[in-house]
Amino acid sequence: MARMSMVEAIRDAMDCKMAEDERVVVFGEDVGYFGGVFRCTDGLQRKYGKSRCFDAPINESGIVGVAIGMGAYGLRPVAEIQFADYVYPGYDQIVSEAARLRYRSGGEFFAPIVIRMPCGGGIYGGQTHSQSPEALFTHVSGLKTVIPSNPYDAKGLLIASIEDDDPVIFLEPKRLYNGPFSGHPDQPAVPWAKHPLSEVPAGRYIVPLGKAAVRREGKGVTVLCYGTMTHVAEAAAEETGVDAEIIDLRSLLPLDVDAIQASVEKTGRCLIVHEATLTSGFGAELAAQVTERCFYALEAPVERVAGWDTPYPVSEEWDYFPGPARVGRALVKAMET
Amino acid sequence: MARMSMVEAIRDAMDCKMAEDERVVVFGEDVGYFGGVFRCTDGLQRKYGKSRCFDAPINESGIVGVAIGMGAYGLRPVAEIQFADYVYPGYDQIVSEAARLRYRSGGEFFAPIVIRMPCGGGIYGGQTHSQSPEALFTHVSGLKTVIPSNPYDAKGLLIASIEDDDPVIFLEPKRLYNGPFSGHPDQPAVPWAKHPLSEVPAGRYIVPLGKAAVRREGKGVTVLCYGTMTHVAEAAAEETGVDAEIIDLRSLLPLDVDAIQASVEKTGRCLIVHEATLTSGFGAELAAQVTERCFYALEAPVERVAGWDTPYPVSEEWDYFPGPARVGRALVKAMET
Amino acid sequence: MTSAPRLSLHVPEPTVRPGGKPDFSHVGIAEAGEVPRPPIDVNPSEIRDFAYTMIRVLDDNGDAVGAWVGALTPDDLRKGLRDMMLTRAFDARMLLSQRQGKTSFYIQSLGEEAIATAHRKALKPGDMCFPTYRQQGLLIAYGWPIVDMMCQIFANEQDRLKGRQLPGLYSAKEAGFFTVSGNLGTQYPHAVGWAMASAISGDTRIASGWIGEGATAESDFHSALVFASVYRPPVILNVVNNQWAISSYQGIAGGESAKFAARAHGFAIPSLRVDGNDYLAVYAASLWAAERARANLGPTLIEWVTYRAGAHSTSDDPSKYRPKDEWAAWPLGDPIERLKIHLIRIGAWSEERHKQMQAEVEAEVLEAAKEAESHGTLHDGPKPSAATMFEQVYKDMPRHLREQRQQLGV
Amino acid sequence: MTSAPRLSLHVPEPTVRPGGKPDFSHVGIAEAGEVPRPPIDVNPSEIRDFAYTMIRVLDDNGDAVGAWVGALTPDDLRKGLRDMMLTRAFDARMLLSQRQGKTSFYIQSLGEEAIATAHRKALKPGDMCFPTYRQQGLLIAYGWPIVDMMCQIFANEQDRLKGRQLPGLYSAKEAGFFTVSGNLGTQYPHAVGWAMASAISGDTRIASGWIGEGATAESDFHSALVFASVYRPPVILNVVNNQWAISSYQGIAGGESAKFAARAHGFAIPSLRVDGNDYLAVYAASLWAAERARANLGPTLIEWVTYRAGAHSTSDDPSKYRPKDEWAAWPLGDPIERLKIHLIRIGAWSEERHKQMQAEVEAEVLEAAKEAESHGTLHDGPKPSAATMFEQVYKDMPRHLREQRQQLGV
Ligand SMILES: Cc1ncc(C[n+]2csc(CCOP(=O)(O)OP(=O)(O)O)c2C)c(N)n1
Ligand SMILES: Cc1ncc(C[n+]2csc(CCOP(=O)(O)OP(=O)(O)O)c2C)c(N)n1
Ligand SMILES: [Mg+2]
Ligand SMILES: [Mg+2]
Repeated sequence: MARMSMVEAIRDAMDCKMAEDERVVVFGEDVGYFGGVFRCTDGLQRKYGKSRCFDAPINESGIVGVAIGMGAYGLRPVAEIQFADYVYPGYDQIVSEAARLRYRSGGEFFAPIVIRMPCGGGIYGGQTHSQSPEALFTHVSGLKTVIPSNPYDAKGLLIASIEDDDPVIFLEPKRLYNGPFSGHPDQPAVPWAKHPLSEVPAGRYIVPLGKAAVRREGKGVTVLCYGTMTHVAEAAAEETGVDAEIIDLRSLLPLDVDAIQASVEKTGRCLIVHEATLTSGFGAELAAQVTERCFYALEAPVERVAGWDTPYPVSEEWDYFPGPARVGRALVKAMET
Repeated sequence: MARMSMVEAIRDAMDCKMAEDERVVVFGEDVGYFGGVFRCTDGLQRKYGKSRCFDAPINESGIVGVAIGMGAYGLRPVAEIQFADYVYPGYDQIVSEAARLRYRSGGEFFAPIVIRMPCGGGIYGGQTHSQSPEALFTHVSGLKTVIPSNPYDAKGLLIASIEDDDPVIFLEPKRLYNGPFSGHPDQPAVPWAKHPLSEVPAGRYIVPLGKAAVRREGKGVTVLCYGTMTHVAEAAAEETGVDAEIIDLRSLLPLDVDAIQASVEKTGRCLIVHEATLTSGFGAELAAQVTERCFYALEAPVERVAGWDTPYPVSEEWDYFPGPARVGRALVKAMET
Repeated sequence: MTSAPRLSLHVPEPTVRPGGKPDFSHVGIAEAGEVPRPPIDVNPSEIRDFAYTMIRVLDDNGDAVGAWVGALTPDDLRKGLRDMMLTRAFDARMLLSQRQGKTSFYIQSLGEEAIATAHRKALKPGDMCFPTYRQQGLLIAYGWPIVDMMCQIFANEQDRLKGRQLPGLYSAKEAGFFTVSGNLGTQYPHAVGWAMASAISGDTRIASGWIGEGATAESDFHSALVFASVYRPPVILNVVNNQWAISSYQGIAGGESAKFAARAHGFAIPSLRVDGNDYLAVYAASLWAAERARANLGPTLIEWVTYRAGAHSTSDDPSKYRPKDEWAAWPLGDPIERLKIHLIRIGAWSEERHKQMQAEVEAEVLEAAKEAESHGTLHDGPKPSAATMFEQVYKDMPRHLREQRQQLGV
Repeated sequence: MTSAPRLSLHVPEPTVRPGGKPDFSHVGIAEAGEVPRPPIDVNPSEIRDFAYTMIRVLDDNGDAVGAWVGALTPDDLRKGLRDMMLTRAFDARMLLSQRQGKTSFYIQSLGEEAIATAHRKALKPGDMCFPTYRQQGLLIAYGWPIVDMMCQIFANEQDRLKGRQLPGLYSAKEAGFFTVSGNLGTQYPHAVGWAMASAISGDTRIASGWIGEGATAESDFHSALVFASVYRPPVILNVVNNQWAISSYQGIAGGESAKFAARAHGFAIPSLRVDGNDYLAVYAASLWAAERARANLGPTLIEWVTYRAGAHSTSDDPSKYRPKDEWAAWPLGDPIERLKIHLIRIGAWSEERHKQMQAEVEAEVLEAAKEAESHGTLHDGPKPSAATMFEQVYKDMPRHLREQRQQLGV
């Protein structure tokens, strides 16, 4: 056990898998000698050599494309996209190739790859360093989509993803890299060390894909969220005193529908929170499924709090970000209807 | 007035706009001399010359990218992507550039472009000639997404899209190009000429973006659909005798929420049908909005019938395609709950 | 300053269109034997001019001449001839099956048979090809059962791909044949990545990537070249320049004033431009590239110059955009004819034996077709069960797919 | 056959890392005046060797020599010197503002000032540049108000981009400066498309696209070259090779054994490789390319060889991956210093006047900064209203955005 930041936990997951499995290779823009712009791969090249951890040309399509080729060969590549906002040039390789190989080859070829990328806002990064594109992956059959909210999960989910034989999109909320974030930019930054979920076991362990975690038990309203919003929702519940049950989905696909259903059937109310823009966000799928599965238990419409349907701005960041105030208002409203 | 197929109506829209507006240029793979693999641009190069209608290199990213540059210059490019399944290489240019130019330049630059592409299944095209990627566009703020279901709408919507100052994704259900399709592959093909909506006025007219059309009035259940599914839903309603109100959305973004709300409040039931894979499809957004807006009017959960969450197969096409049998069963079920 | 002229857009146009007289003067053809054969560790900068000439072995008389002649025995050559003839007969039969409605769609490789078949001969077991839809010759030259290929085309119960893929988009891992993508260009970076993996693993196997000249315009072509240039993995990057991309001639891909082989120069990747209708030249150039790769000298790009003699696919009518008789005027001829003449010239073949072989391959194809059809065709007979539709989307079927399968009732 | 060796992956590595002695022997530098100046309608195939040498005008003594000297007057040169000095002073001030928390982030162009400023001089009003984040010199040389630039950096109430963009991602249509993208490479095809539109419209205006050597690896670089090659639009394709892409040296983009200028050869696009720290050479080469474009002769690619003297951005610490003193060893020197020496040498400048100008530009920047700050800085003072967040997503605000704005209560 050690206290780790999310960056350290992510690095530790790769370190652990690189040590025990020669097939694991790690690459991406600036990840080799320098160790990544967020330092997630720091030290790995020194430890495992240049042919297992290396810098890639600035070509996200190529990064994903060669990862697929490596995966088809039999390696287990972990590719980093420097920011999730830059994954789109590689989107074709992800959708048309990584996600389809196994199916179209009748199982002969597959792409056991992990594509890691920092996502989400809160760092004044503007429209090209703040996006949350998870819904663009959950719509694509053949992909798994994972997003941790704390160091413990980050390591366990990343190890599970590397061991998984399907392509995994691994989204890392960059605002959580170095500390939990309740959504109050004016409050002093807190390090992970103060948070219980920064206790990270040494060595290999997994957090299975497809299992949600209840972050806070409650009877009033179910909050479905993931990533940074887990912490924001916790803050909003504390601040409003609403008896919210907060579910951190952790993996969006596969989705833990049992956990969702059980909670909504208990509370009769459901609020969905995500950073991504509202329309066609993953919240829409969650809302649809909750309504399909729990219709007769629902006492109020399922509500969504999400990023506005605009590009992510810079100076209006805190008007854009679905912070504890907005989430809190929605919690209160949910209890009133 | 003339009887036209959807191919002819689409061509007529471009012809009409090219004739009246010098800024309109049309290009894409095989669209010039040959007139497009589906013949939508046939004759335009002969009529308007090679610098207004021309073949493009096989590079969808480049096609969208240069269209954006042309749009920023002041032209009104209409670019064809040969199949919607091949739009992904151009996805970055669409999401990061076309959709963002106006916003990030404070209105100085914008991309008044139309990106046309045949979509949907029903032609034994397999996973690379059958996809319906609309939800990948509706999640992106700054884009408009349009999908006609008949010749009249196709021409009017395409003219409206070309005249629109925002980037428009124009999806053309290829199974409808040469005739309506009720989803019964075993029934003989019907030409458009037999369908009332093949009456297409000569010259310019528009069907405004953001206005749905009621294809069939009914009191039992609202069916929200678009493209090929409009015809499938009509067939299913006829075959089951369910008193369905069928709404052809025509434009997904902007969305005609008034029409949707009015109908669901009347019927108290809602079925959503699309060809795209279920999870995170546009149906999720519709289901979420219907629940948010009409919760207290709903007598049954909103249901979705959609493509399965698998790549689009070839030989199992008719097990995959959400045909009248599946839609019919869902209609009956909706009435029973 | 003088006032600037009004600008205008240049749109490339082929020299001839339907009704015109075929003209291939722009192709850039060299004499057989003209180009030297450099050592495999040549500095790429020393052979830049190779991109602007053409490696050819068989001359107009059918003699094999020059430094690239190589060491193929008459047996090898007869096997090569047979591979090409079997490929052509296979294509002809499948075209017929398409017209008979036994499959929905077919893509033949008429006129380009030398490239895939001779290239395969230069590879070893364990090497991996990343083909497009026009390299059926790789499988046939490997000796892969054509019945298996037909079952895929008919999407029948024996189709290992379970009716999921368009006809001709095979997958045959055992034969070093990667699952063909319907998306152009995507497999080029896979070839590079696979080769990088081989290098990372200290393996000896090499990769061979394939792309059409039209698809070199795709971004993935660039991605592949960038990564190949940087990491120097053991990969052969094949560009099949068959002059056409559906209705677009090669000028629309940038071939009007440049040679595709020269695309490699900006990456310091050595590049050859080769007569793709010359079985001996294809084999020799492929071998050179394969030896380079195996010696850890890195990638080679090869532009194979050929002509797409048939329609793009069964959905296409080329007489709409090019002269009907263009193939007859194609200066590099027919690869089967040329190898046949060479074999006769060296006394290893005869018109008689050729006819016999033609009958033989046709019979082989016919018999295979019968067997394949007995397992079903697209609209007739046994087919993969609908339940398989939900399989192999993931390694293990997730809950939502199990539910959807139940909903379908299969 | 002998048994094959085990393969291994080649991963390029810069010649030196922190602690090492700077070594630029690989750059490939020619003597000033060495390269001839061809007519603008030269056949690209005749100047292929230009990609492997370097166009330089200013020699080590500060004399302007050779065919590319051009006709800039002392006044022009003094204006050029001032543009570079103002750019550098502007950068220095904005770096300071960032450290003071007045903005979140800044990217300077230290050491590369000649490229954008001299290039702009070769363009005309109406031409359109498609810059990256390191071409602030284009705006400054154009004479765009630096107060406006600062307001964007401070995201204040006068920011025409309404606080929506990262600092330095300007948009200034009037100044021929396209909205800068945070995504690398995307604007390169825009430049080509804009130039195609100009050609389609029978206009006389030309485009100038910009990309860093690291970003040439992006697929959009290829897209742009393909379309430029096919349609020959009036565009200048600038590649700024400043040796680094954040922590990755140019070898990771393919520059280890190839020259970026040579990327154009596969497209028959003429290509120049130019000393980017030589104001006269940058102007002359830009003018040559601009004249070609205006004469409807099509695109030109130019590799500007320079060195990123500062950190990548304020988020970066280059001493982690390269020697601290690398810039001092950079063989092409400092563009400001070199032009100053030249001006002194031709008797048109003095140390005295230089100091005076330095004081002048610093005062100008300081005054502008004061004015800009009076309109607010990132965390202080007036800022764009939150309501603007919902504007200009579309031309007219659609209903769902109106509803969302209401929800926010603004
Ligand atoms: C990404 C993508 N864009 C477009 C297509 C449609 N398409 C299929 S084949 C083809 C032409 C390819 O020409 P070429 O690369 O020269 O190969 P050839 O058919 O000549 O063998 C096109 C445009 C596709 N399959 N994939
Ligand atoms: C598509 C994309 N991928 C990655 C990045 C992150 N990124 C920003 S700048 C940079 C380095 C660019 O280097 P280069 O092109 O050489 O330009 P320079 O910074 O040297 O001017 C990277 C990788 C990005 N902005 N966009
Ligand atoms: Mg071709
Ligand atoms: Mg750089």
